[in-house]
Amino acid sequence: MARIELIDVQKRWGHSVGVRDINLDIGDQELLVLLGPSGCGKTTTMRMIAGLEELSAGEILMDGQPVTDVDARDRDVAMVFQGYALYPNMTVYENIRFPLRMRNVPKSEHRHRVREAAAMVEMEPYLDRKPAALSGGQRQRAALARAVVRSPQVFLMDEPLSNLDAKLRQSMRIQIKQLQRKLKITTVYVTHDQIEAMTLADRIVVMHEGSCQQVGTPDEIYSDPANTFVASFIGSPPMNLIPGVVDGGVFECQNVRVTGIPDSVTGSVTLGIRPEDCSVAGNNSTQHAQGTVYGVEPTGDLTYLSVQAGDNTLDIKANRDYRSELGEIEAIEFDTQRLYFFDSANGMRIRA
Amino acid sequence: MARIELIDVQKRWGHSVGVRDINLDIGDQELLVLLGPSGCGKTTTMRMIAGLEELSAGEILMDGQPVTDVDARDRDVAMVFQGYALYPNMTVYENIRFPLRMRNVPKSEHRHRVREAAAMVEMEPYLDRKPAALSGGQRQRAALARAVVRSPQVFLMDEPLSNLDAKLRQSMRIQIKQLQRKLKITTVYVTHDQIEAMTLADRIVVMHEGSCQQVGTPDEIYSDPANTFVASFIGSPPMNLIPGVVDGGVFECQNVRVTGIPDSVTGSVTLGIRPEDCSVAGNNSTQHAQGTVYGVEPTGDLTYLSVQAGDNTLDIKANRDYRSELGEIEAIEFDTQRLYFFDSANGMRIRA
Amino acid sequence: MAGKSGRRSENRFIRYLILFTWALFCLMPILWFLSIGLRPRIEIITPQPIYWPSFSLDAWKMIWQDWPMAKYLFNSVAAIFGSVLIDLVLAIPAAYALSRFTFRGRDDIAFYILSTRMMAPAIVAIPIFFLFRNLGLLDTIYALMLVYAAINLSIVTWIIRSYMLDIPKELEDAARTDGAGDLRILWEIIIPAVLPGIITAAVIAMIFAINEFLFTLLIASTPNAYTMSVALANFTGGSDGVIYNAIALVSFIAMVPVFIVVLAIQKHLSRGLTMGAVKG
Amino acid sequence: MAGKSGRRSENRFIRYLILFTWALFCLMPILWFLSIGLRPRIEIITPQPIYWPSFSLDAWKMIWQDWPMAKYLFNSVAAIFGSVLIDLVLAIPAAYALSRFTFRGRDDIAFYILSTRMMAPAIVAIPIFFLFRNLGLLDTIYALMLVYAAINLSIVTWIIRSYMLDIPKELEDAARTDGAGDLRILWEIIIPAVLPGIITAAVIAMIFAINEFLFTLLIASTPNAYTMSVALANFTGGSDGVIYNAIALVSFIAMVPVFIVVLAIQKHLSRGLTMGAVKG
Repeated sequence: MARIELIDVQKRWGHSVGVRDINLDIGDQELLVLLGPSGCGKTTTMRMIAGLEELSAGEILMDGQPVTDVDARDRDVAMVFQGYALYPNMTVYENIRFPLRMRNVPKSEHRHRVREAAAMVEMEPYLDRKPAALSGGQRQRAALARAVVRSPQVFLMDEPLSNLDAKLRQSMRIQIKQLQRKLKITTVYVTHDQIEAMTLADRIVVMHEGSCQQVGTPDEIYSDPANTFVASFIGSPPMNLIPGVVDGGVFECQNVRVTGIPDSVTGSVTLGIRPEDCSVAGNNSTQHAQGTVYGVEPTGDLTYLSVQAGDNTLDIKANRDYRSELGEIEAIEFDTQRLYFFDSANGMRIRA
Repeated sequence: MARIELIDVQKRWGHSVGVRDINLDIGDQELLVLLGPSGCGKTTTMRMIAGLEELSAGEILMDGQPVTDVDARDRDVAMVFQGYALYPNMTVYENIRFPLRMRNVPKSEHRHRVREAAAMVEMEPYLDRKPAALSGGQRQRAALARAVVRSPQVFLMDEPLSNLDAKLRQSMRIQIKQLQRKLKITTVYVTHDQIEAMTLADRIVVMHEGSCQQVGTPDEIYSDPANTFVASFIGSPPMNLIPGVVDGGVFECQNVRVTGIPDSVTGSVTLGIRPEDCSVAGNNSTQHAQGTVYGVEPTGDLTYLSVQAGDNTLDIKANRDYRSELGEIEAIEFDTQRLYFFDSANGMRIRA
Repeated sequence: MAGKSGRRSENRFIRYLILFTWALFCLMPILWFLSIGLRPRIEIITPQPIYWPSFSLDAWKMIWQDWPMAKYLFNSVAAIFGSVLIDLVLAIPAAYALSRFTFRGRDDIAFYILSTRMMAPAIVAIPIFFLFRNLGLLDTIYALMLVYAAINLSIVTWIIRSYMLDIPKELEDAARTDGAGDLRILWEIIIPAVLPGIITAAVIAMIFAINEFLFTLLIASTPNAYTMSVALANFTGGSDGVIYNAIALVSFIAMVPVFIVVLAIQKHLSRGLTMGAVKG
Repeated sequence: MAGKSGRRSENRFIRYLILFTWALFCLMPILWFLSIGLRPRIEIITPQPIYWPSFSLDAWKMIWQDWPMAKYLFNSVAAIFGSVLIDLVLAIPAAYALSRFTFRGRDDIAFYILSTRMMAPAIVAIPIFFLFRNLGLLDTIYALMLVYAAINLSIVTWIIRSYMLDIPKELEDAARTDGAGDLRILWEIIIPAVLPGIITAAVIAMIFAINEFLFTLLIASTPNAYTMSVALANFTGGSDGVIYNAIALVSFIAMVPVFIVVLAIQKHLSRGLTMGAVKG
């Protein structure tokens, strides 16, 4: 039950800037995801919220109270770490109980609350084990239980799923979402995985080189990207970005030609189109691009096709039956309802 | 230029069996992928082909010649390792040159051949660097160049992409495929990643607990799985497997009912249906299953929906606009053209 | 193409040859010791080679009857354990500070630690001698404790510190967000996690302390503070000449307490070792 | 909720206090040494405390004029470097065998290695004495080389082995598929990869060899084979009594070759150390 505000938060180490002028207002019970490539400042931002990293400038408020100078141990914040950070010498029971002991919760409550937290993540059968005797997924759940046990005001999760394999990651993702909905605790979640961000977040903050690129719901981030960085970071494969020139409503570059561009777009622009909005052109359909087949990757469900059109490689999600030989010539059709345009100079979106 | 035959190949360590009775005929210039979970014996099988592991029983032939007792250094085989295994004290140039020196290739050819191999993987600018100064992708390419440089008869690749991040993995996958097509060298490729297997392989060997489950082209493995293990290992999310009973052409279990089952299928069976062959039932369509919504994960391109139907969790790939709240009741329709049936007792496919 | 099995057995032969040579070089001293400690003195000092040695407990009787060996044994054990205790009390907080906090000159300190071990022992012997004389501690086991502790403090700190460096920073961050302060983190998280390192350090400090000879000779001027290793010196002079078989036996007795300790903590020690611990 | 800055500075104070106490304990011997080596002898043996010590080079003159210090220095350096060389030649193949090949008793050997370091040094002194007497090597620096090598072989092997254990097996598999045999793998792949470990082991062997006192005393019975550390013993007896300031200075000279070596290989050594190397 906490609202967190970050006001002009900065982090510098000597001359290098880790985080620059972040302003965020995280609502009560919200699940906010900080998304970005490694080194973008997302973990540093989270550590400043936790109190593990001092701010170089700016302020952090929790429920309107400034906490900038409050030590980590005195903020009512629980954190789940990338490496789980379970205490190796303690059993799972002792691990989960540790925050209760440290916060001077009466001893009589310990057993009850540890069991409750363990039950939430189905870790009851493993309470007597040491962390070394647990699988990756079990460690993850034990770390969650330790964070849950003292009902903190804020959850912070630093890439909690990145050490799990793909299948486990998917099921843990759903569990975390369920848990957060149930406990109604404000949560900040750091990840570099755009799928994780898209599927978990109430809102996503896309970060790059220490600054915030866009804040919005997953739908907004996906279908309404603010600039080329966001457009190219979201989606798998990411959006195709084709530099070219628009003149009289016609976008052109080597091997690509699209007509009917709105009047608001002229001059040197970058055209964006998502792989799922491209298709192999049929006989009667418009051909927007042409190129040689560079890769055909059937995954069973659909076929990833990459086509070399001039200097650009276009990724296309073709249907599951599509096949062709490397080096063949293929024509591509775009869904003209789903084109994006960005300013070539600064990468910012040009809105119609 | 080599055909490889494995005849009744076995590997035991004391009483534990690593690989049991593998028979494979790998054609000249083929790219064969060994696919399976960790511990399934795929790496051991590859190491036996390389000569790094002694056979407990059986025989390996290369171009019809037995090589079972030939040491690794005398087989004309090049291997790319999961951790790249670049020699840390040598530059990239020295690394690539190492096999030439060891095989007593005349010194005058070294410079030329190293440059050629490096050019193939675009590593020419980095020849003077030590491996520690390279990025993951560059190390991977250096390891490839080292394998390529002496034009071996056989390439062996042991999870070569597993240490790269998702985006790099995709582009390296295409590069490896291109390289293999160009050099026309018989290749055995080990991976636990079904997407990698599907997109790279001429043929896939699915392994489990030391034995071979199915051999076939990616299309065969995906659309014609031999048993529940293969069915559940391929696809993301994997095939939904629903245990139930067929009586008089009707499959039934808790919350699931499908009619029109072929006569060949009766009794206790497992019904298989892929997530992309399920959809949320419209008003006029048949309802095959019903359950509560457990997870809704919009990825932008499509929405992963999981529904709890009785004891079974069904994964469904819904379209990109689908949304619903956790806990709602949802009806699901199956594409009845794409149902699979497996024997409940042994997991083997029941074919119509 | 050479047959695999042929080369395999040839390789194996070379491996065993290497190991045998090496083991012989290592074992030689032990074998000689065995051949001397339990033989009559007359056989040892004779210049003629003896091919069929006889067996005798003369030396065994002598060391217990003629010398206060029990007292020396006690002195050894007390001085060594006391010194290890002092080392641990001082080294653990220092190692934590060195491994965790950033301050100027931190890396210099690390280099200094190594250098102290490179000094000939005599370099520190003299100042210590005067110090203890002034403190009135000369010829006591307390002086020995302090000297052994001072000799070993830097290496003990170094070992414990290098284990602490391996503890992920995350563990402390987790404890801090869980509400623990510096002292509790050290006591409840760090120390248990580096226990194998602490034990390894303690054993190594013990080894160094047992091997120490010069300082002990300087400080222990009467049997009051004699340790086993200095007591040996008594068998090398005097009217009887060098009593080799007695020396061999006393050395053997000096090993006993070490073996007891090593056996008791073997589990932790071998864990420490397999963690790549004794890399120096 | 306590203010952060207040507690921060309090924490810092405690940290510095811990480190100061610890450093004082470590530094004490050095400080005393400085205060003694360069003072006139009369000031040192007087029982009254002296608050304003005077400066003198008496001891410096004496050790070079009255004693063959250059000869002793040469003996020390030769014996130590020779012993390290012997150790490396024997230890590298043995460590490779121990780290790579599986054979029965492998783990016992590892345990044995540790145990040898736990023996009081005197236990091996006697048999070695007889051995060298029979070989006619007594009182030569070759005997010292062999003794130092024997003392250090097990620990040198152990250190190098633990570095070798860290080398991924993949590297050897790669070299083998690339066409290299056992010897080339050892020479071209393994040794360069464990170079920091080899250097660390060599430095540690040097330290042990310098610190060695008892064996040297036993073997080097005339100035022919005296090393610096044994030469010191000369200053402790005789008609002049204990010549403390001379001892301090000789110790200082004994450090010089070590410092030269350490400076020369510092880059490798610190790499070895940062790799978590000197964990014991």
